[in-house]
Amino acid sequence: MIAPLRAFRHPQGGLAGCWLILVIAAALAAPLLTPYAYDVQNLPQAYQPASARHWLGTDEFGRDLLTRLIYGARTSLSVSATAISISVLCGMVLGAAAAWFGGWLDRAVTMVVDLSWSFPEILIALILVAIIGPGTTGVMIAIAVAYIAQFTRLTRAQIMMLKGETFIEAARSLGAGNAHILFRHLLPNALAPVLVSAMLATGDAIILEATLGFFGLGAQPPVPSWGGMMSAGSALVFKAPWVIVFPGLAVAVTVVAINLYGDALITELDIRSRLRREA
Amino acid sequence: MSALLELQSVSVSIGKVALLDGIGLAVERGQILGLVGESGSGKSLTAMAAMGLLSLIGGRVTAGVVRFDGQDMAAMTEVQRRKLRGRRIGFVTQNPMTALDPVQRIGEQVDIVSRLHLGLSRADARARTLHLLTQLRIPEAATVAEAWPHQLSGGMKQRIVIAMALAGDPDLIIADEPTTALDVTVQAQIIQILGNLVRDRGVSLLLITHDMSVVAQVCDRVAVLYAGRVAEEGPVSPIFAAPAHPYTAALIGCIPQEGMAKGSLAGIPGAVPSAMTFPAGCRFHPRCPRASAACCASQPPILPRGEGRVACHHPEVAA
Amino acid sequence: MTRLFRKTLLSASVSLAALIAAQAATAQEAVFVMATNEVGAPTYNPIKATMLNTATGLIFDRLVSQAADLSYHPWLAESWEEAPDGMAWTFKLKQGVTFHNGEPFNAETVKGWLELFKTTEGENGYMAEAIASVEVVDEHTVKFVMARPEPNLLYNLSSTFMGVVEPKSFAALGDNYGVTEVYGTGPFKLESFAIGQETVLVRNEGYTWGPEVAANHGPAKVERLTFREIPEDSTAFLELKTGGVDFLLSVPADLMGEVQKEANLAVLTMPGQDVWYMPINVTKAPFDDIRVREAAAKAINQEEILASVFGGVGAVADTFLISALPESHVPDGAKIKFDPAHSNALLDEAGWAMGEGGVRMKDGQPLKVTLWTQSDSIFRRLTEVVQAQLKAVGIEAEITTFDSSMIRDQYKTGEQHLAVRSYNWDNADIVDWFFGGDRLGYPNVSMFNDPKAEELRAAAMTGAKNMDERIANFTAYHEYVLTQFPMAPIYQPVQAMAYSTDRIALPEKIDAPAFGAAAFLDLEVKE
Amino acid sequence: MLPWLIKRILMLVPVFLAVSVVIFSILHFIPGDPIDNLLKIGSSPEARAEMEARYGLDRSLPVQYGIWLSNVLQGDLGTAIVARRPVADLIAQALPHSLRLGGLALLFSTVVGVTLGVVAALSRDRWSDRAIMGGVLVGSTMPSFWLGLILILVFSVSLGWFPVSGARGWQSLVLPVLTIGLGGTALVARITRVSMIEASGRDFVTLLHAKGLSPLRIQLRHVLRHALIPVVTILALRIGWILGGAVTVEVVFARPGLGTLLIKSLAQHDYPVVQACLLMLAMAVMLGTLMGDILQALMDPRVRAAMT
Repeated sequence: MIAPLRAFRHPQGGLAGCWLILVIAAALAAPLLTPYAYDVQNLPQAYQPASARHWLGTDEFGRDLLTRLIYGARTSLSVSATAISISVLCGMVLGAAAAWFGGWLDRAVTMVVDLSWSFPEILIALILVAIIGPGTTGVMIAIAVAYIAQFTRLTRAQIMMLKGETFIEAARSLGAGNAHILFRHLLPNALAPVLVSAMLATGDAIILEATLGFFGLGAQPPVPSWGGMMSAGSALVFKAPWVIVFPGLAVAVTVVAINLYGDALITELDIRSRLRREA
Repeated sequence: MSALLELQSVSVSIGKVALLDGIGLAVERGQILGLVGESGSGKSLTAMAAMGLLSLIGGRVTAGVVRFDGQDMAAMTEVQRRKLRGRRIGFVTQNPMTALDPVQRIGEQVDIVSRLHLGLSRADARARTLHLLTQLRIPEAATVAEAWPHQLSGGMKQRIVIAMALAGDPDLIIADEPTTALDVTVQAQIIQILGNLVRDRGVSLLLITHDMSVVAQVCDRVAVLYAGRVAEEGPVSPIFAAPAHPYTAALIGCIPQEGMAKGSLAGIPGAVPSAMTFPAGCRFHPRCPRASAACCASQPPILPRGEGRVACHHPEVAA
Repeated sequence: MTRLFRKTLLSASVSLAALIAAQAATAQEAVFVMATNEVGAPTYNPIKATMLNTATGLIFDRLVSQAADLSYHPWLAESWEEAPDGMAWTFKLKQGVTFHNGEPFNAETVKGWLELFKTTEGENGYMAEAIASVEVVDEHTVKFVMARPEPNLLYNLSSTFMGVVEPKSFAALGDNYGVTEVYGTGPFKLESFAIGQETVLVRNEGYTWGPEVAANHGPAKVERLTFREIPEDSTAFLELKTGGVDFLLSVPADLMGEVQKEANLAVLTMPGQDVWYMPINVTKAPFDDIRVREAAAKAINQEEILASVFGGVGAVADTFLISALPESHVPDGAKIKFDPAHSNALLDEAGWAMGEGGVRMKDGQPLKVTLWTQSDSIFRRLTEVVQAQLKAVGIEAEITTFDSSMIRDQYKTGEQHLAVRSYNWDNADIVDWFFGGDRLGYPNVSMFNDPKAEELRAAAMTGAKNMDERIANFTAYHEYVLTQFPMAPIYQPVQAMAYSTDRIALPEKIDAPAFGAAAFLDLEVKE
Repeated sequence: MLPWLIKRILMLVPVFLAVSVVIFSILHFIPGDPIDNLLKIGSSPEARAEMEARYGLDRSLPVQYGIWLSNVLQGDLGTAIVARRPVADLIAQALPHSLRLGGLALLFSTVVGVTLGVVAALSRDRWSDRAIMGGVLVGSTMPSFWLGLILILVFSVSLGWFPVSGARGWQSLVLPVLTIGLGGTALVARITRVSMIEASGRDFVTLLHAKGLSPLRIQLRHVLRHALIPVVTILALRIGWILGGAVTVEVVFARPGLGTLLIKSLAQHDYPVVQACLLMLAMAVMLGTLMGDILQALMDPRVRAAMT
């Protein structure tokens, strides 16, 4: 667990890590950071450009954009991170089962996974939201399902690779059972690459969440999310471009930061080759 | 007349790690120099330094001079060096299985050398290739030339690699463990082919190997490398008769038998230290039966001894 | 084989000719953007459709046209006469009129069309419900025998839904009618139609029977009209601004200022026919309590919405009908106006005490309700303001957004408390449409089914013998509905359109309630 | 190779069947009923039953599936419930737009991505490498709808170079292709760079250097050829991805295409249309995999050898 800290030594990784910490801290401490409420409208103050009172300007309801951006980070980050966590759990179980038991299970899982991997996540998510219904929960589940294939693939590949290694043979020859080997040896060893790619996928999930928000399917107003803010702002892009520019930048910068930090982490953990095989 | 290839106190580093330290050796015209050592002793690095290809693996010469035919390689332009490679220096790699471009036909891979360096036309180059292949006793050369690398056996591929090395009509061939990846029977054939080349064509050969028996078979001189330094160097027969360096002695003492793990010397306990953890003093001292306090304290200088040279504080003690 | 070859050759040369013609016509063509609330109309079948766009009104003529003052004027009918008891109408038809497929227009075709209208499965049948049968008097005279007096008949006959359809092709084409082919007598013919994308109309060269209210009776001055469907107002505006299109058939109020900023763009306004409102589901607690309904309705600050969401353009709505309709003139006490003090008092009285965080509580339950809206940006914006206004009196509304084409299905579940909607209609019978007890779910989103209202509704819909009586009955019905608070009126916009003054020359006067056939006949494209 | 190809195509049959089952069944989980759109409000249950019978919605799901599949195999995709016209017509209207957009985006991201990847790999760890990879990273992290809007704002509104929306003429393709293409470019550039670097480290490359070939020739004639194998495979696999991923871009630019058709039909619960759209995408995916395999075989004799 030292690797995440060591990643800060890389200049890019460090900068990126600081940004991520900043965003997460701001999201957690939102009420302390801003004098405004995210949902209180001040209609005469609508469409104000950046000023000393409103650092990033105001939106169409006269709400402070920076405030909404900070609260929006709460929604966007928590939805994406929760979704990916669910995804990782399901993907690891599926991937491990497929790799371990092999046979028809493996073939079936591989086929489903390969197929769904070829479809863009946005499509899978859109169809799922149509089934589950819009709102934060729906979007969360949709994103989770959309990414299961990725983690199933990765876990399966890791386990397949580890299965042949000597220490597994050793454990087996010592009479260890399936479950023991799987849970005590294989999964922990497969964990690092899966966790790092989970982190990178969280970046993609933020974009996906924003896109679903753009379609009006994410958090429902007045709860802000980065995608939802851009969705509202897209209709006013020529009148008040800042309403869409800042959330877009927030998404882009955060996702870049996740990628840079993840990259540093990959270097520190020395798992690049293990991940590349799955690229 | 100077030696064809001469390394004078060459030191090489990759990044900040110094891997070769003051290597000196020479390949005389028409002779075979065997370069011996365990894995990790710096043999391949020496070969890359001799070819001027260190940059490929991120290495560089930090001290000393590499001379080919009297010219300082460092003083040449990259283009000049490129003209040496393939034309005057042929290279035979360690693993023929991975040495050929898998998506190019065999013939084309050989042709290019003579087209590039001898200015031959496509047709002439092919004729030369077929001739070379036949000379290397490759049956149905024309068919082989049209084949893909994956269709050939390891021994066959190594002959192709040798053909490539010969295609530019070189003066020197550097063969980096040319037999390691091959079956024992095939190994003998390849060594025989290489030996014949020197005899028949007057080519010089730098033969890198970990196998003392190969050295005994074909080499004129031998240089023993340990942990990035030359331990002992000289004509083959005197050294085999009376090795001065305990490491040489150990190597000779355990000429590998069939079934032994490649690249290891079961006769010598321990392993070559990594470049990060070279011990002070004589780098061999932790494994050396003759090691004394002096060996731990100071590095033995390389001094002439008979027709060769040796770097040891206790060269006199018989093994 | 040879026949096939000849056929191919023929069709090739025809399409080549069409191509050349199209090339030549480019100068006399204009690109329009359909009004956003008309996007996605799936068919040009006026008998079956529940949603028709502006282009439909250019393909089909009607018997009667309406002027800006809502008076009725001849179109395909030269004149008409109502029997004194209202039980029969006689129409004299214009002569020399033909359909796009060459069929003649006469008394027989009117009879055929009305029979189709009454028998075809769909939701529009009520418009011809009062007509018992149609008699052909002579080739150009037709008599409607009425089942009951229908003072609203002329209105219905002037509506796009009663565009006169050529009956033979209608029967022959089945489900393809209005999708692949369509034949009316209108000033333009359908050339191509891609649902949700684009409709291209070409001029009906032989057209000479334009409505009386138009200056030009035909043929139209523009040869070719392209109607694009762009769901997002802002995209449409940018297209107009950058010259991609020539005319927007709707501009939301908040973009009117942007249009006026551009030197070569102009806004055209006409009296509005829309009302924006908030239906309140009367069956769903806590809105089964009329006090809570009234409180919610009176929490809506129409003035603030008008000023902030709609830039002050248009007017507040305090009844369910547009103020141009006489039936909207209900006593002041029945009008629903912003009164937060009264709202708060009513909620207190109903037992909803103000709790922490500004949300009212009763029996440990917070006053939380659902608020549905559709995904178009203007709806979302308005709904967010409504949400904030409800919050101000302690009602917490949770917004759910649905695709505009899907929300109708959702209403049929009746699960919503509140919604934000708009309708476009300029007749009082819209009260019946949205509050009739037999249309629960949709269109009666309020689930309003009140015995007294049903009585008043029957009188309004079928009990009037003449127009005055109808107005009186509808006013009473409308007034009663308002006092039950099944909805809160919010806003009535003006019809606003925007166009490029470089490209489009508008007629001096558009003597019609909406920008339809009359306006398109007179419209010119500048070279 | 022909027997291999036949075998490979036959192998797609069970995949196709599995996909069709998934596509067919998933839609029946979507709440809401298209029949509601068609029925007169307040219609009797009989009228409803009649309407269901008309669209075959009254049979059991497996029977409905069987009928649907056999129709699909005969080229009949059914009738759109809301649009009331043959689904095949709607697809025929939308598909050319999607293919044009997707094809050009694919071409753009391949050409630009490979070029950038090669330049980055050749100048490995130098500033040009860092700049390219940094740019590519930033490009790939911008939500495509946002990028589309910004492009519209800059190139259509401010500069007036390209139309804001729609699908009229090649000009209207530029910005959408760019929007989709930039995302793909990042992927291609990254894979190209990594594969180039990986391939540069292979043994045979050392020997090529030892043969005295010029480094540029080695990189472009040998290393790139190897690097392109994974690039081509991944691109072929992602054909469906690119077609389907155009959804957002089609919406932003108000363009017709499979994406907009799918979104609209999904919202309207128009099952036959959604099913057909998904089937088209699935077939594009399968075709892509097949093409990937074929291309790989064409590029790599070892793979060819494994086929016979």
